[in-house]
Amino acid sequence: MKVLFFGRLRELIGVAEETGELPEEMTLAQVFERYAKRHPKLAEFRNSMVVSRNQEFAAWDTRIAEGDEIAFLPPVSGG
Amino acid sequence: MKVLFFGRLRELIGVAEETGELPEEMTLAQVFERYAKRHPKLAEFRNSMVVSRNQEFAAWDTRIAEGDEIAFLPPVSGG
Amino acid sequence: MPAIIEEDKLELVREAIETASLMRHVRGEQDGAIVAFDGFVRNQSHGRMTRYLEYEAYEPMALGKMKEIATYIHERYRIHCVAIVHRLGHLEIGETSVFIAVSAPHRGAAFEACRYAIDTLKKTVPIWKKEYFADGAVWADGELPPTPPSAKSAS
Amino acid sequence: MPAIIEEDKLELVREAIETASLMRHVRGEQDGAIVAFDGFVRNQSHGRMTRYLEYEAYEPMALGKMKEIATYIHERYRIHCVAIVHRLGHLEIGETSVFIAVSAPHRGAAFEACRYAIDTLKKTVPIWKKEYFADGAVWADGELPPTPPSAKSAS
Repeated sequence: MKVLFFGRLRELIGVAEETGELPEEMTLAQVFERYAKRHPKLAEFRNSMVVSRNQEFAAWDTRIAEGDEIAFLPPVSGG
Repeated sequence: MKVLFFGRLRELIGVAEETGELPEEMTLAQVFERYAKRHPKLAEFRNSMVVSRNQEFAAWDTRIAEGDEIAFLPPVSGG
Repeated sequence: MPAIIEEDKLELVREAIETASLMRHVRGEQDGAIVAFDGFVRNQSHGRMTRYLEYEAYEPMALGKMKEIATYIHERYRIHCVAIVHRLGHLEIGETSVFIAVSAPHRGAAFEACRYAIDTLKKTVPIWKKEYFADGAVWADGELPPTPPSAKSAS
Repeated sequence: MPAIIEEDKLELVREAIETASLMRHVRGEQDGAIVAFDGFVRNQSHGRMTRYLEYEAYEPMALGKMKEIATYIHERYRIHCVAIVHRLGHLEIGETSVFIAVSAPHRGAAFEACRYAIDTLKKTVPIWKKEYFADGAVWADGELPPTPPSAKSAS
């Protein structure tokens, strides 16, 4: 399991990428909450971010599986 | 008075430009008819052309004045 | 806002159009977007293989109509600068016949102004194209520019 | 029609984007039009003078989303070839951050596909811009990409 953070979220938690084990059956929302506990300021961004699973935008109630690559993504500003 | 022909009209009458006197009070339609008499094939194009006076598109019933530059213009195909 | 700003570039040329230099020309520090249209010679027309094209123009009037287009898009859209260059004479397959570049602070205006410019050029600028094929040549079908219906109503 | 043709060029780069070479890249003999969008760094943002920008991306996902855009415009519009190149890292004022070029037999498709590509890139491609000013830096306001509302309804 790989968890990635970008932009202001990366800056906020000071980490771009974490690899580790997470319990299967967890939803993406629950994964986010684990990080928000460690980094309380993260919770403020919950409504202005999206999440991806295996490089596709995903619903927050999506359940994770082994080997997933999860990313927390602030509003995009390319172009 | 200068009269110009472009594109297929120029090819048809074999002349790009004529300078000369034309009676004032003539309309652009009447100027065209003078040329159509000399070059009968020209008449076939009467409905698929426009006319300009002093480099502005003009109505056929516009009256000419001394020093005018008149041009007969086939459908444009620039670009 | 001035009708045509100094930096606009409206030209008829007889040599290859230097498109990269026109892209640089319209670029300003306050801008964020350029939209460019590059029109060039297709290798066929109505199923016949084209050998080359010849373009001719009523040059002073064509430049006047190009200026009208530039004036209009400055008034209508929030753009910074426009370049409209049309080539005349002999053109080979693949060569650029017309290049339009529009710069603006934001992309919407640049897209709309560039589209308006080429659409209007094709309808109102007195330029004509003759297509040469292996077995002959034809004047391209074109568009009749809109004209006033009567001098009485127009004046 | 193939979803993405071989010649499409979809890239993230860290050096200056060579826009003229992308214009040549998409040009085909059967084409008549290229529409290009050049997005570059403005000298100010919300009234503050910009010093420079930094772009970062979720690179493999960004490339995936750029490919989705290319696939979609090939299906939706009669175009020949598309190039979408976005730059990452440090960018100075006036430098191109994104360049899109679309070739097509006719201009309408090229305009619409190019516009769709940049509009969609700005909404769905995971790239972020940080703006550096004399007195600080901010992450640019962006757009939240559309996401499925629920995994249950989505599957």
